[in-house]
Amino acid sequence: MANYTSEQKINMLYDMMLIRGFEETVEKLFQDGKIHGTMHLCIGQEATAVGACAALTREDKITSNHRGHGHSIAKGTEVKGMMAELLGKETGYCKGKGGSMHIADLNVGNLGANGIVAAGLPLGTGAALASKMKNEGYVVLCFFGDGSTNEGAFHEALNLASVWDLPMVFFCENNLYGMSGSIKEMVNVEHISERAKAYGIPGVTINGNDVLEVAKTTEEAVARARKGEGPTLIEAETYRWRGHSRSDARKYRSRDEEKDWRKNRDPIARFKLQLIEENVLTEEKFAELEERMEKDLAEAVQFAEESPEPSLDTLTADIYA
Amino acid sequence: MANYTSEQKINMLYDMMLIRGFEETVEKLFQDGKIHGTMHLCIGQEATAVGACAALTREDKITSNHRGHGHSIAKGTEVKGMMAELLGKETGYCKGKGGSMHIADLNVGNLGANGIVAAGLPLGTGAALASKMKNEGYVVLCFFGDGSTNEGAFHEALNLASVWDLPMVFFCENNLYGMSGSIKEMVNVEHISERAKAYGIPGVTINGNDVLEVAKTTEEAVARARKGEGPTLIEAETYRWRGHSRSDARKYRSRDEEKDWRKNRDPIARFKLQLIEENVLTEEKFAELEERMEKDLAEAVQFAEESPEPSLDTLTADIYA
Amino acid sequence: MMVREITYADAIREAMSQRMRADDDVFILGEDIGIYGGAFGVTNGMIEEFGPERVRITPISEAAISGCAVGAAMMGMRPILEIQFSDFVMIAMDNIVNQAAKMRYMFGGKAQVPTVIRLPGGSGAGFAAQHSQSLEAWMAHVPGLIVVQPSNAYDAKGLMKTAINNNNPVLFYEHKLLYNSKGDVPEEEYEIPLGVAEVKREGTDLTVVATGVMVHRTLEAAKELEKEGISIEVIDPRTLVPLDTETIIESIKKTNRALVVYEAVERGGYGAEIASMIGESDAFDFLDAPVSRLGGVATPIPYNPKLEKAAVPQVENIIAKVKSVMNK
Amino acid sequence: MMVREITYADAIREAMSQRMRADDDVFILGEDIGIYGGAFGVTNGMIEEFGPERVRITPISEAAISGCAVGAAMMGMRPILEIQFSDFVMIAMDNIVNQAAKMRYMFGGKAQVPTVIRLPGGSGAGFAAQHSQSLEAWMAHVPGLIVVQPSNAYDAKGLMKTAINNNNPVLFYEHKLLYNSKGDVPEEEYEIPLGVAEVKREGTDLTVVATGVMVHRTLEAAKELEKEGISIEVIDPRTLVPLDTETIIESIKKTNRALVVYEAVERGGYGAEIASMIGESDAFDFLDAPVSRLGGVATPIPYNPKLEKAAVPQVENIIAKVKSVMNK
Ligand SMILES: Cc1ncc(C[n+]2csc(CCOP(=O)(O)OP(=O)(O)O)c2C)c(N)n1
Ligand SMILES: Cc1ncc(C[n+]2csc(CCOP(=O)(O)OP(=O)(O)O)c2C)c(N)n1
Ligand SMILES: [Mg+2]
Ligand SMILES: [Mg+2]
Repeated sequence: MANYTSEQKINMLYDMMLIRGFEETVEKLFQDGKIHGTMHLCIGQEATAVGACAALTREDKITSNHRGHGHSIAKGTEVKGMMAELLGKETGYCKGKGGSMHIADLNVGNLGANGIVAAGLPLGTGAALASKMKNEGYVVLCFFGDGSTNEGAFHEALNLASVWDLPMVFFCENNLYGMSGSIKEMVNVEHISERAKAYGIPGVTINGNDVLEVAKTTEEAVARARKGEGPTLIEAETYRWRGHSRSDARKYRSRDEEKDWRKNRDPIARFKLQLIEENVLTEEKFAELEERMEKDLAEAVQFAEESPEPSLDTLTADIYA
Repeated sequence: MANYTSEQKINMLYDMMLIRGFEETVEKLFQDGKIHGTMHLCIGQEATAVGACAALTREDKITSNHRGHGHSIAKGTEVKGMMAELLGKETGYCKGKGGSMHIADLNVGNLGANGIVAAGLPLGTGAALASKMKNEGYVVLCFFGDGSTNEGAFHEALNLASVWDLPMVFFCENNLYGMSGSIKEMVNVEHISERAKAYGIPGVTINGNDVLEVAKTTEEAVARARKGEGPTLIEAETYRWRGHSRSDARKYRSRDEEKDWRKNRDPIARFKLQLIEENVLTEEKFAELEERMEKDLAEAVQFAEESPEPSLDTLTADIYA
Repeated sequence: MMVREITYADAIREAMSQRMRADDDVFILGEDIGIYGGAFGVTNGMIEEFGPERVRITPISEAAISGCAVGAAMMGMRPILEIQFSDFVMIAMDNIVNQAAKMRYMFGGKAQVPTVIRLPGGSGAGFAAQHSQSLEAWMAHVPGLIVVQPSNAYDAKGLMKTAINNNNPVLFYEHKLLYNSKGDVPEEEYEIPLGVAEVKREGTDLTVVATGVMVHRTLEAAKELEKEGISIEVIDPRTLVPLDTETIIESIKKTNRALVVYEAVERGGYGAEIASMIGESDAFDFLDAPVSRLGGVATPIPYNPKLEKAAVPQVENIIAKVKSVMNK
Repeated sequence: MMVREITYADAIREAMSQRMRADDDVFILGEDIGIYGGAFGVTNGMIEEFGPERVRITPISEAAISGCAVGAAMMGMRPILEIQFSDFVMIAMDNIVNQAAKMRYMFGGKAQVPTVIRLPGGSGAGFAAQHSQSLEAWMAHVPGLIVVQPSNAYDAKGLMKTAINNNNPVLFYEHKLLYNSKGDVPEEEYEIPLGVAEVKREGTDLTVVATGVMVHRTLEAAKELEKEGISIEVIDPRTLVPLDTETIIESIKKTNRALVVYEAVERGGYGAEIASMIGESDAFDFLDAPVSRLGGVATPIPYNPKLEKAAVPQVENIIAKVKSVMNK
């Protein structure tokens, strides 16, 4: 189990800050009408993305879902190309054709967000099988939400990964809701992690807002997968601060519940405090990080805004290989 | 818990004999080229069908699968109409249009066999929901095999039934194989019934070749469902004596294994012996039952063979209501 | 009848609510259709009126909930299932095509499946490739299914009542871009029969058969074309299965030219069926030009708005296509 | 090249085996494809040669195994997935249509999905409504997919090699009734290019475009018709996407008459696309009769053999249809 160096911890904190800053910027650009379509922000869930990816090498892969900005950034996908993609520009990771729900960056092992709930899990089994058959040693971690565990694809993928001992980690971000559906009403188990029993694999529930706990737990699962001992189901409890997508009055949950999570369980504030107590961080250093983040994001926005739109003749490009 | 009368026990035995006789007759007719297409025989599994249906009222419903002849007979569907259907005759339950995989008899609560593995489970949730919303009090029992528990439909249906407390019984006939796939290699749990944990419902594994144990267990599950306490998953261990369907060399299992089940775990021989020991049955009485069965089946075959084929103009009848 | 201007979404909601008040067997189920009102607000307020027993919020389980709708219908209920985006119907195909569409037939006429499956489809909202498809052609190819595609609020309300009262599985294609479009709609319940097209505009030079959102774009194009002296007749089939072939054929016998405009990918879209049907009909001898089609480009729907627009027929494309047919 | 007579099933197996010997990235997965040899024996003996790592017997989980094939392809493998009956593809639609077909495009060209999905389809074996469908039109409507439909052993082997080496998702439609049909097939590997139709028979009076098992029934019909002095040209497109429009159009310019024959339900089948394409092409001016179609009856496939035969075109139906077109 790696003991993270101060530098690594600072990097984790920075990534969490960058994710939140990215999402806040995207939200603003959306309100200003510079981003269209829809988006699913992960503000409040920064620790799951960063903690999980901290346990992965660059060669390891992730599959993501509709709420994927944080996963991408944590896996090393750059905010410039992401921002450009959200603005539908040619310089975006998908050349402006994918948008928020389809950002992918295979060079860093980011196999892509997905607009279909739970679709990343079956795809992940395939990537893991390729790793196994080609002896490439990489592990595949699939991010998905609590609500997606009621899809048949979740069941079939976990079973397949289990019987084939695929090098995988199934990482469930349980943010208590699937869109408007409270997970308490959508499943009859106390913890999503109990579902691991149906596949004879380990299942564990952790605090998804404690980035180090997330990293530690994921590391164990990754080690297990790499040893060829098969997949693990991790349930990380967290909370989505914003609405499900652009238009959500959040009638299905209380303002008090939201307040509690924001005030008392903010993954960034928590980690910041922890690092200050560990004397790894100072307020000055934190201010520097904020400055750097704002600069990085400002550059990303400028890059995106100055980038050209894809030309019309690219409409039918890249359909077939 | 009902203590079955001698008459009820004799009826159960007779139904088991009738099922086996029916299947042997079908097999013969198939070999003689009088039945075409395919068929999935349930010889060796008579106790699951009869035991489970013994716990149901006529108003209760079942959904079945591709191996459904036994389920139909046990639920009260008549062998005449079934035989006629297998011969593709107008007098068959489906007017010759459905065949072996689609026999249905709504009048006795037989909602139909199904050619799609696990498809009967989601359909069953709907029937159970109708029972609940219309306050009709009937319970829906879904028959399915071990192999179908790896379909997403199994997962989604059990979860839905659980969170909605639907009046259902999920009855898994674990005959060790899904076609050629050994269930031991297809799931990573000791018992299919463990999968109930993923839905917070009771799960139990029983001897599927002991008709009274099957009936008793199903009765408890049905009582629970009727009380509005939700579904139960029953795994009944049994064995398919024949190949999966018409053409199966059974290379995936050993002759010794087959012999062991046939010789030592024949559900009919077992029940017969038990009833003789209980002085409920005599060899004479058993011989009478056999005679009656042969007569019933002979009549069914005659009825089927003498029945007319559907006229060509029925090709497009009954597509739309 | 008291008539007001309401939106397409309001019209669908009103039709469902009126049926639910009149018939206890009717209920709705789907993801987020409760207090959230569904992804497009179509079910807003319904759970408040009818409660959670008849407005059933489901887990994210398209295979189970579609099977549940079919099973409940088989047992005498009249479920209305909302599939949040029509693209997610992929996960429900078995229940719709292998079960609902065939059950009555396979069972020799002894069952019926009166259920409505609502499918919000179409592009134009920036949701990209997995949330913008128009795949109604798949369903129209399957015997046992009824396929409805209302283009306006009035038709949406009338066809929804018809769909709910129909004893077969009905695929009800709604269009994202139409939800907020307003139209005059009577308060009272009314039905629009299946298989009856509407001539949206009379013309003499060319008949355009257009579906869904294309009806509006074609009507706009018609105005422009009129200025240039081209008079087109516009027909909205309203229901794809059954299809009102007679109205279409009669119109073409009059105008002698035919163009089919649809949003779905042109290749293999239902417009191909309509065009072939015309070619095989006795309108053939009246044709002064080949029966033409204008459908979507053979591409997944891109995210960038300019590309997205370019992927499906717009008013200017329709104008250009009509002219090219006129010059043939 | 050394040529022998082998069956359609043997030809598919041989093509897969030869590719697997030549390319470690190629492997097969599916239900019961091991010692059982698959429902139709196509994979007989393969697990004995290649072992369980490359002949992967899967659980009964069409959603997982189709996603697994797509994911593995994305990461550099070349999986061949057997869906036991094409009807079961309903459960795999999301992975094929929302994922495989769109991934490359959605990702801006940064991924490719070289996988072959084998789909045994068609009626005639008495398997009834859920095991006898012909739904290739669905796939042909989806941009990003390639759709292949070999009608004989030679084409099956050559197209399989092409499909395996192609870098896109290929839907490979096989026909149950053809598995045991024999043909001359070279031992060596060879490819048949996509989008190249074959003129199976030359003729002067009418062009029939036929697919799958209908190619054989049409050729039989042609013999009968010849006796009556009607000379038909028969074209087998072999691949639906891409489609060899040129060969079809040139033929019709010569014969001046066109009929499209397919097993799928006529309404909304791919034959509608072919017929519309012909009508819109410059063959239009050469037509002496409307472009006609003969497809399956709009019904689920019934179990009774007489009804089953009546549900899809038979030789006599083709003969009758050709005559009716000749008399138009
Ligand atoms: C197959 C499918 N069904 C429904 C949707 C619509 N949808 C998008 S996200 C979402 C909620 C997912 O909840 P969860 O998995 O918990 O992820 P979260 O949004 O909470 O991060 C739903 C219902 C979809 N995209 N795909
Ligand atoms: C969706 C689907 N996949 C595959 C099949 C082919 N198939 C029919 S029965 C069967 C095995 C089912 O095994 P199990 O559920 O254990 O039932 P059993 O045959 O053992 O009674 C398979 C793979 C099918 N009919 N439907
Ligand atoms: Mg969630
Ligand atoms: Mg079994």
